[in-house]
Amino acid sequence: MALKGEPHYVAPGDVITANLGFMRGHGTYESDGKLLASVAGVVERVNRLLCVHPLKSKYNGEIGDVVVGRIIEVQQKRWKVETSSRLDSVLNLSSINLPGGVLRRRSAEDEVMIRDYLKEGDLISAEVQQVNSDGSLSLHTRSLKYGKLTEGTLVTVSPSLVKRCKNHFHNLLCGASLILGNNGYIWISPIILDDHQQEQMRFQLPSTPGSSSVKTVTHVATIEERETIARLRNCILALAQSRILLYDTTVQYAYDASLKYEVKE
Amino acid sequence: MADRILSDFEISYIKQGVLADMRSDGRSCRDYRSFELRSGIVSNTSGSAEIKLERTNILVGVKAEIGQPNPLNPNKGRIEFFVDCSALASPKFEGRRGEDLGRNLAHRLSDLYENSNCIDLESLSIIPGQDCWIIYVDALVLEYSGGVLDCLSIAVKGALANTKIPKLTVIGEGEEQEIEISDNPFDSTSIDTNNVPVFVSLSLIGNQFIVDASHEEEACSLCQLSVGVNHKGSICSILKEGAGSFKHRQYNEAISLASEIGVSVIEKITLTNNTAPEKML
Amino acid sequence: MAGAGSGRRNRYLAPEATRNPLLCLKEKKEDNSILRSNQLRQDGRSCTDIRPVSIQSGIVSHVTSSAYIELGDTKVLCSILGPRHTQKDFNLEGQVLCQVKFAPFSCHFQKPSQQEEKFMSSIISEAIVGAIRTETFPKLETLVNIVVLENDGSMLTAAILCASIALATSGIEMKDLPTACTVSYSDKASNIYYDPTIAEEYSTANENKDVIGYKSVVYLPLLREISGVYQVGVAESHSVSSQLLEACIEGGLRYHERVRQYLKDLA
Amino acid sequence: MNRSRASAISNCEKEFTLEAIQERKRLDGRSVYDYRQVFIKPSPVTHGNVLVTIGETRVQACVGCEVVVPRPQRPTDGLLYFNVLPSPMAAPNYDIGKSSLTMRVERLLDRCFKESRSLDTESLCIIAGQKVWSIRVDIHILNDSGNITDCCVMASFCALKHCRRPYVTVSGEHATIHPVSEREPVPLNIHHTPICITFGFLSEGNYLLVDPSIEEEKVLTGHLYIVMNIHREICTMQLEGVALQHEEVVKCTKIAMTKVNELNKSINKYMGIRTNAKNMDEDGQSILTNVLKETTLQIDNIQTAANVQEDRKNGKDIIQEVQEDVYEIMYPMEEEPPVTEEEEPPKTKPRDKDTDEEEEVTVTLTKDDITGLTSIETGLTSNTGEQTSVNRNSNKETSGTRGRKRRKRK
Amino acid sequence: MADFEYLSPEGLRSDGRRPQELRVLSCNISHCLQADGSAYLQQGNTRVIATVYGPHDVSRRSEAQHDKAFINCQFSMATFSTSERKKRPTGDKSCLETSLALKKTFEAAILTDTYPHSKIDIFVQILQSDGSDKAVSINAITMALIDAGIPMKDYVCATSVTLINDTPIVDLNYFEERGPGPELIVGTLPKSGKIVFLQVNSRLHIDNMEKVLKEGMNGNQRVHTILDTLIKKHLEKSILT
Repeated sequence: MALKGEPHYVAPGDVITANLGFMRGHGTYESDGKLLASVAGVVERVNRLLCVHPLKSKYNGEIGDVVVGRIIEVQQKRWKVETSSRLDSVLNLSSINLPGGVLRRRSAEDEVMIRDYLKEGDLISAEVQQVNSDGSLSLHTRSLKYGKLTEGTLVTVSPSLVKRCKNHFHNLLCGASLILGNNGYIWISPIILDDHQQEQMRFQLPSTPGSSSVKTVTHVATIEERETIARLRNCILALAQSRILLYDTTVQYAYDASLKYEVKE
Repeated sequence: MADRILSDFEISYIKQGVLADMRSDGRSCRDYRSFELRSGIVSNTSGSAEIKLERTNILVGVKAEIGQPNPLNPNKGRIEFFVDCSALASPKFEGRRGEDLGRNLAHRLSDLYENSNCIDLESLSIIPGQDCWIIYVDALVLEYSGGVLDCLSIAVKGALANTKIPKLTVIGEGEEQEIEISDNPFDSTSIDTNNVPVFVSLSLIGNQFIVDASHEEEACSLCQLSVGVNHKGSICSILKEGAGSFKHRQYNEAISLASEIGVSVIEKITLTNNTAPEKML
Repeated sequence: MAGAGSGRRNRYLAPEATRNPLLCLKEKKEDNSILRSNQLRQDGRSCTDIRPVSIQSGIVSHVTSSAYIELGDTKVLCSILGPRHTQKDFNLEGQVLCQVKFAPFSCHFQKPSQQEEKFMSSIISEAIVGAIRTETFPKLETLVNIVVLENDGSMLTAAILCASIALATSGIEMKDLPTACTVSYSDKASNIYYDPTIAEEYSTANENKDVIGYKSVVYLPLLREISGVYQVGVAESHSVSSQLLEACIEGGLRYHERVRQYLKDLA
Repeated sequence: MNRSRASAISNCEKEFTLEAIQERKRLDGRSVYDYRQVFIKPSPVTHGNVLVTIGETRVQACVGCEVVVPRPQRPTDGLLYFNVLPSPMAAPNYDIGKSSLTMRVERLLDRCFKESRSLDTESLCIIAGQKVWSIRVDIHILNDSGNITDCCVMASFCALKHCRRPYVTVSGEHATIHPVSEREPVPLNIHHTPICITFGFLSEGNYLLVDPSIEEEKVLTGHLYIVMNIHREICTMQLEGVALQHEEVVKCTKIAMTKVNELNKSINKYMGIRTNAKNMDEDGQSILTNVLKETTLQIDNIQTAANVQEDRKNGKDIIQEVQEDVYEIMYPMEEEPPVTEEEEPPKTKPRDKDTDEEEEVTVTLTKDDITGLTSIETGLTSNTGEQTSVNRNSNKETSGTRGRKRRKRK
Repeated sequence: MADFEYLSPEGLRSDGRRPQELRVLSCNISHCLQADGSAYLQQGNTRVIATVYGPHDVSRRSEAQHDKAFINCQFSMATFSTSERKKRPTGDKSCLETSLALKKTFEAAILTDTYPHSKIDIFVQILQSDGSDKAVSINAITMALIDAGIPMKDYVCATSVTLINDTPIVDLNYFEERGPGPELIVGTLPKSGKIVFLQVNSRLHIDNMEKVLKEGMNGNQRVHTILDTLIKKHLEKSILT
């Protein structure tokens, strides 16, 4: 039984409860009137719902999650996005903000131009719009804070390490901004000043981490910014290795603690 | 090598990082990542070693067997390389798809070993023209994330240093020669690996060569120079891979850098070999 | 299905008491020093002389273009196919595929393995692709076929020169005309032999102690960039290595002159 | 099994089959433990060529042998290869070349015959470390209508049993392979009879059936292959894709035991038919043709013709491999057989082909035996009719004789 | 070879174990960081690495199944793993057969219907072979799957058993595996006692079948206890802080 306080560890095949009053959630299955665990992890109980959360697993998307993903395929009217989920996610042409105003109608021209907006290899931040019946995710970037990611570096950790928070976009005090994707993809980039954020761009563009393609030429991360980013990256990897849940405070603490070491270490 | 697509912005970020001498993991262009080399891992081989460099993980097993020498070199032993890019490292290598990469890596190694005279192959001869030791060096790529050739050469060097070849006595004369293997398993010789070079790969990013590129950096570098370096800093082999080209000056800088790095890497191998022998997994 | 079962050996094995003919060949090797007493090489060249070059283009009829080159006794044939449609994945840049084959009779001892051929192919294709404007034929591929008819040293040089002549006459846009040179060297690079013959090249089978290695460099003369390096054998230090590079570039420029002359005459 | 288009079965059909089985009825009217009708037709002209049918499933196995250098690790062991060749006409969804089906069956055969030491590979040694026999069994799947595994095992066994290899004498380091005309070819030493029984499981192992047909295979979730011999020994067992209680496994082995006994009887019966056919040789061709007609009743003509063609191809291949002197064109059918003679190693007891005890008595032709051997000529009684046939039938097939066989069938 | 070599008069085996005693089992979970799940498992001198990738999108359309996940399995042996050097690490018949058998086994154990349209890659490599390769591989794969968080009905535990002098011997080493006795490899779901993997090689008399099978299943229970403690320890150690 899931008890408060002491965590209840189970492994596949372990009986969680013989009481059928519970609903089976993730990581459980029913057999002979008993509820059994199918993964190894900690039993979690929400009212009458019992789930087992494994230590590590592929990203299980939920509506409203912030994710960072990479375009892997350009199709007729949509992009396939790799989000470390068990199936590739989909970003439809209709769920992005097109250049030249948020509310422009999509034309056939846009379909032709699809590769100009986002092409293979590009990184985006997005929100999960919907979980499809087969378990794949539909994404959207219809907000100024989502979109193509530019200057920065990507760190991948296990999705279970990223805490679901209200805000996944952080401007850290140390001088870098962070997108903690729920899917375990973490984007670290230099902070962009507010006036840059308001800049109207030719492409649909994000505000927090982004800069326009024009601006990449003008704005080059300074060496200090780079050092910070590199340090943050190594901190996050260190945190992930010791399996510490990631959110803005832990990252900030780790960063502060690491200051006495050189970045390389 | 294993392709990894990056966005244009990531590439430019990495390029500028190299320019500023601050790479995305905080290293400078000349910094080598730390690696861990352990030898004597697999007990039913003549010698073995495992290397871990960040996420690259390679296991090398050496087996000495008696076989026929190459007719062109009847009084020398043979050394054969085989690299298995196993599916463990990436589903991309499943079935036979890792074979091409594996064969290429093995070819590079044998090219390096054959042409730098780093191992005294004549000492591996038993009866000239008839029998010799064949040293099978089999590498298994368990995890793959950049710097695979460098790691491979380090692990091979480590494994060879760890290799024990049983002592033999040849009985009889002329046609009727017979070989007798010593019963005592401790009665063995080892291979002198002092001269064995390692590969140092330099990747050209932007206009600069960097050492020990990470997986991401490899993906955005135009070309690599892989340089075989021995303990004296001599250059034992050079090969340029990839499409790009570079200036004369860059080349000279790269080679001198490689020679410097190579010497320090070899020092480290010798150190680990001496301090921690036979540690089991 | 009878076809699936046909993987059987249909050949008899040689009798057990056979010897490899190569073994007998080796025993009657005579004088193997490179330099004669008058500081000239066995074929009468000085150390820095290159062998006579003979070039011919357009000798294969149904390909885009072709070229044939002789460096002394090293004979290489190259043909270009394409640009043509590719079966491969979509790519905005054109692809250059290079395939090197050694004719069965091309080598003194035994023909290089398939692996070696592949290896040579990748060296050559990576060296020349930098000089080709691949963006001018997006989604298409160009096939560069190189056949080594006879290998008497400096095969890589011959192959590169041949490929660059064939490319130059094919109408494919190029940034530069890649040139190459091979040198072999003795201990401490005290002697550097330009354009070595097979006997002067270093290999483990060669009991030749005069040379300890050789180096081939592919050079783009107009861009002044190096697009290929392949060194075999030990060079004492990086300065020796750069010294060899200088020599290669110098030799490469000499070949370049010859190739340019030929192309001008052709035009 | 690799049935890529297995899902082509409609849900309706699937449910119907399932429901039927749940009511312990099967589509073809059998009960769950019933085996389909088994026919075995050894070729009357060529040794080591046997056609086995289970219901509509049809498999032909041919054995070929050649002399090769043994593996350095096992210098005294002969080699045995199985090669399963699925013909594209056997079922529409067979992959060309090696699929997981052929691979699985080949390995099962390896384990049946090699690892359980059914075929005495040591007796295939001619000169230790230098020359051994390599026996190769080509198994042609002609029609797959379910339970191909059992059929392949049975066909291989019958073919091996039917096979004769040329007689060899060894003096010192020198071995002579005698042409069939000179010396009687000898049968292979088979220690025991492995017979495979396939069990199919439905709906997570709740329902079980023996000898699944093709329709049933499409709805099966798992298989259990049990290979046993009549001495109540399990040679090989393999479970696939289903979770079973151990009592069920034990129960299956018991069922398998009875089935093995049944099948063994029919194998003996059909191998017996062949012997009779040989006995009738004296009466000439007419009786033989009758027997042929009788045994080929179930076979449609087109298929048979195709077999013959395939065999011819194979025959040619084999011929290339065998040294000239081994190869000998067979005697015409009409001819009176030469004097029945048999070489027997000293240890051999009188043979009694029709009983199973015979399998226990093994003829181990070690090197020493052969060298010290002078062939003993014995007049044979009528029940050793197969030796008679040996003379007329070379171990190796020739296209010529195959052609004759076909003509007769027409 | 005479039987006393396998079992001494005191009833001890050549390596000093009692007949029903398992070899020392140790396991390193999450051995490879790159994979979604991985485990290094050592049983005596047999060492195995298993990695699991997925569930992820299918690489070929034909692999997609609308109602369950596609499981792909590759078993390979390092060229240096055996005492005689192997020519190829994978692709020979017995490796392919083992791959297929493992695939079928885990199809029965993984709750594949949780992941329609997806593919799970299981790769297992023998680093050093000292008997019971298949059984150890199964145990290693189980650990790797648990590490990857892929839902399964239960652990799959396996052991190999032989029979010497009518005494069942559990968890064979190379020497015993090559011995004269029959070999039975059994993999079970220990909680329900269901058999998901069963392979018999060499002749085993039907009357001994039950005895040997029982012993194998007892061995599996012991393997399960060990693996379960390892997993629980791993859970405790790496619980999120």
